Amino acid sequence: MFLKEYINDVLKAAKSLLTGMKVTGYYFTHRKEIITEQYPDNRATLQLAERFRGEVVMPHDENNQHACTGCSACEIACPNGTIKIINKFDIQPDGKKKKAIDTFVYHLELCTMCGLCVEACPTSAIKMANTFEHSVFNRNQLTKRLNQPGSKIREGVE
Amino acid sequence: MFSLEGITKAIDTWLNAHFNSTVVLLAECVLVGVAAIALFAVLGLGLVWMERKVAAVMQIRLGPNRLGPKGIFQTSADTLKLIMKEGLTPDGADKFLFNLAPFIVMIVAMLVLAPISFAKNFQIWDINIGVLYVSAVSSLSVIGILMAGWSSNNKYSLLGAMRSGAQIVSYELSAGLAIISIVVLTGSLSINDIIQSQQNGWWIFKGHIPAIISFIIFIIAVTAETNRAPFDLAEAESELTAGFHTEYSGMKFALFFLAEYINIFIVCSIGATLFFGGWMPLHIGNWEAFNHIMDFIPSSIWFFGKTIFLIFLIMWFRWTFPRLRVDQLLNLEWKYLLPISLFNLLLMTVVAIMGWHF
Amino acid sequence: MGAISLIVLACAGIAFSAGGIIVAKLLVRGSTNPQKGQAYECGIPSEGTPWNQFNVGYYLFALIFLIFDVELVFMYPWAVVVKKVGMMALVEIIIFLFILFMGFLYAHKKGALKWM
Amino acid sequence: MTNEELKSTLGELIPSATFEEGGEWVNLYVPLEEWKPVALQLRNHPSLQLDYLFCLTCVDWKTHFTIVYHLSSTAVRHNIVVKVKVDRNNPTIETVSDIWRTAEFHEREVYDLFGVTFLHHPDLRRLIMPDDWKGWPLRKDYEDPVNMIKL
Amino acid sequence: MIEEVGTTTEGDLVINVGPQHPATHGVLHLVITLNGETIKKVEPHLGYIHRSIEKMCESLTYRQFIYVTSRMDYLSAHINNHACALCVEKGLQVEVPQRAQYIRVIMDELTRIASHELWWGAMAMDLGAFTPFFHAFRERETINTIMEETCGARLTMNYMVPGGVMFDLHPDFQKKVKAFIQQYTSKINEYDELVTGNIIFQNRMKGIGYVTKEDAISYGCTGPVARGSGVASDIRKIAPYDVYDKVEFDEVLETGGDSFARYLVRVKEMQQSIRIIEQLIDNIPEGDFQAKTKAVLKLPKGEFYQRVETARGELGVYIISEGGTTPYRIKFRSPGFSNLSILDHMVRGHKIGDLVAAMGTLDLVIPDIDR
Repeated sequence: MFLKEYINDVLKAAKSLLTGMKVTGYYFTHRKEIITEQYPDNRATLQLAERFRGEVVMPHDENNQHACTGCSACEIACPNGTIKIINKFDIQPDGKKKKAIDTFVYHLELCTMCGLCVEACPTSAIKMANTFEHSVFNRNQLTKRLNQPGSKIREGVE
Repeated sequence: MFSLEGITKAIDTWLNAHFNSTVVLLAECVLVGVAAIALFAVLGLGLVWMERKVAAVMQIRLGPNRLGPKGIFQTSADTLKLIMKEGLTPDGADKFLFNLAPFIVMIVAMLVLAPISFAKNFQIWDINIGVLYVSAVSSLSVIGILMAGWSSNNKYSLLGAMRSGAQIVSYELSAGLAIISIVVLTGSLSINDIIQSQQNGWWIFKGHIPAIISFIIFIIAVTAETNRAPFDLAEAESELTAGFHTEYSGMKFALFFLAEYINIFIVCSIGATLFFGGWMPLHIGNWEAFNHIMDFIPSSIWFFGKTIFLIFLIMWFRWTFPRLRVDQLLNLEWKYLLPISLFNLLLMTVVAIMGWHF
Repeated sequence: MGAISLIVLACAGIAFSAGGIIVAKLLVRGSTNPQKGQAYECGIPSEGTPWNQFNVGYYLFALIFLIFDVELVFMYPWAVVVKKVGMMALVEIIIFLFILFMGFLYAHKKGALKWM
Repeated sequence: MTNEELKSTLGELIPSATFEEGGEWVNLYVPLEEWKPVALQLRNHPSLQLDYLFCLTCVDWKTHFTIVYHLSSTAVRHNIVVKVKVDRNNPTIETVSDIWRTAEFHEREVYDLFGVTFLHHPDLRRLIMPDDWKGWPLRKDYEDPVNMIKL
Repeated sequence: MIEEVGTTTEGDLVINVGPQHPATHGVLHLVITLNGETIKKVEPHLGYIHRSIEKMCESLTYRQFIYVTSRMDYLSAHINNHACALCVEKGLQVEVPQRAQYIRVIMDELTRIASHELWWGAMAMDLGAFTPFFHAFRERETINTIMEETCGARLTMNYMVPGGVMFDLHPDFQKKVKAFIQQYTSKINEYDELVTGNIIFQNRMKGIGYVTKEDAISYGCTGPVARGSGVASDIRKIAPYDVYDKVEFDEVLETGGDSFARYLVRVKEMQQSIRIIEQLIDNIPEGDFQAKTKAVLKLPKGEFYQRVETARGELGVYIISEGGTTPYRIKFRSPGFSNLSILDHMVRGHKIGDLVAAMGTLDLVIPDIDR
């Protein structure tokens, strides 16, 4: 019957709308469900994933030594030309010349954080750090020198 | 007792004691105007903040929380931003109508305030055809919207304005019928009389099922009339970017935005007046003690509390439901709401004549 | 306050809107740029004018609304006196609504309420 | 059908086709002038039913282009690859957009990026590049000094 | 009315939707011809985010080009990378260790859920309901956090390398995935209550954007769009890769052909993904996560085609190698591209609001179409 169907339609519609309102009503009355992160305020407690790829860094040990041999594997592996290695030749005590890095240039502004350079590095000299607040006012500041001034290659790394 | 009525009385006596009648009238006019503007500003800022908070919590977010306690000054900052924006007029627009439209919308919103009773004996003008006046004047705002949409020289605006034209006039009918069904019970069009008739209980409780159906129809219809989601087709942002106010910027946009919230307040206050007794405290039949306790709560709090509850209801709708399509919207009105409300009116008439209501 | 309140409220409305717009005008120094005046159409220059004839299905709804709204206005005075008149009012309104409803059904049958 | 069966069926159907070895699917070259009728047959042949064109592309071999059609059957689940050699200086080929509607967009893309003209295509315009773009970007000899960055 | 559809006459309204429009989720530009509010024609204009990835890949080595494909369909970046890695492995004929295969499949399915979650929220938002968007993001963020912990990034992971995966799983991975499954199953009812069962939503979706089975095949529709019309097109079933032939799951098929059918396919697909993950998560075998490959990869001369099922449908990677370290020509057959071509056919004669609803169910990702 037409009238019965009509009333049924109205009731069904009303029921479906009320179930929807029940869900939002539940969240309105349950504030503990809120999942907002108060980002700049919670810096102290912020848990960042250890593996998060934020930028390429070169770890130096306490003697200001790193493990980069200047083999340019990372430079070749990089799809964007982010890394530029400038080599120099150190005169060793025994008079032999040895290749070493002069400057490890890293263009953060070109980097897509793909991690291929870290994969390619044979001596694990570079790694991805989980820092992420990179914004600066001048773009030039994003071009970084990764090896610290006066740093040397660690003994025994070939 | 401290009440809005007392304050107005005091001001009136003080003015009459010190000045002659013309000056008193002028001064009172200025006072009323300033009070109305202040009410608008406070309502606009408060309701926008409320909307954002309600939306946020339903969406498991925090919402504005930076400026002031609980972000209460966020909307003031937003207004300041809008004032600092340049008000653009598109090249091809009909400049006169384009600039006139926000004024129309605003004036209409102002005019509807006149018969609303904010508290006991606190009313700008107790018109004896109060509810008729409200429904007549509030439907004028569609002219402002049509003007805005047509004069913008923008296709989205035009479509949005056309939609809202059809929508507002359609839902006007069921809103009117819902109002009439209460008028049948009270036998008066004056808002004051309607409130007085709810001395021993609100109509939503006294009027049996027909009153509840009326209320549901009323709340649906006014949601549609104020262009609120799920009936916000005039400004459906995923279809028409911003609908009729696409081309408006800066303060002119702010006026439309404000008018939307003022209109919500007005229709909700009408709803509160008709179905929940306006400023009338919650009275239950002959429970004298209970009624007496309820009387201690100031009438303005009753009024604003009920109105804000209804506003919350409308916000709840908005943050739950998807939007209707334009033909479904008109179907809902013409196939469902209108026949039901006509039938409901007859039912209500029977209830009123037989005296079945409490 | 009486009818003067309407004038006061209208003036308040004008003052409020004009005040906001004038303050904004005074504060803001706009820049000129020929592209600023273009109508917004998602970043693409608008093609043609919206002010030409196009098919609006809203027209019929406006007409039907007009009929219903006039009838609605007649019902206000009726509603006020229902309780006093009693049963007779019910009979009258049933006849009235019946005619109205027939018109509505006719429009519905003719497809006027179907969206084009 | 297995690849062997497909090969024999196709060999009977299109005598002028040459097969290419290797690859997981049957690869065949079809002469340019026969392509349109062959395409129709491929879709309509009762034991082939290749109704699903899942990839259409072009390869610039510097001497010529090959248009590559990857076809599949939604009913019997076998795939073949059809290649058509096109002249590089004046690349034209019949459209298949009336046989597989999806080709309409794919052909526009190939036209846009390689400059292959598809005859009788309903709406052959640039799809991705701006309408006033000069040159065909995916050709091997394409040079754009402004937008191409050499690292 | 219907006869007029498709022809442009005087007095029609031509409206641009996009490239800067809230409904197009990116920079898709549609030129719509309207009669009143009825759509006569929809014409997509592409290319606003065209980066010529195919040309770029011609100058990148086989290890390098994989990362670029994350930028195509960024919502199923993982599955794109998977396709490329599989295609390179096919050329190199490398056997991928079991552990890596399991990890890849679990990651794929997590990506699929995340992608569908985003679609679900965005779809509801297209129809004007904002709340589901945030609710969907709650689950999606959980997945992203799991991803971040293991892969090191939230969206463009570049976790796949030819021969396996880049690193081993994070120790907490299994525990967190199980917690996610629990969270997901406890919230799935709300999804239905909030959106699927809603009468307004159903009225907006049912009977809109109807696509017949024949049309779906002819227009080359893939993924949930094809399956909504009853075309079995799941590559995971047709040509299983990695461990998909070892897990039990159903290919979700709906025969409705309208927007609601496509909606249901995606919602049910999320549950199938959960089912796959549940089967694999406890059985990840021990062993290598990466096969030994040379530092510089060289594919033999030949052509390699690999199909995978991304969240949007069939992605084909077509590599033509001349024997060098870089591909001679590479073609990505993107699912969105074929799905977009049916849009015009789908929405003719509907309203503007239906365009938004129908477009939402296509689940378009614009960089995937433009490449």
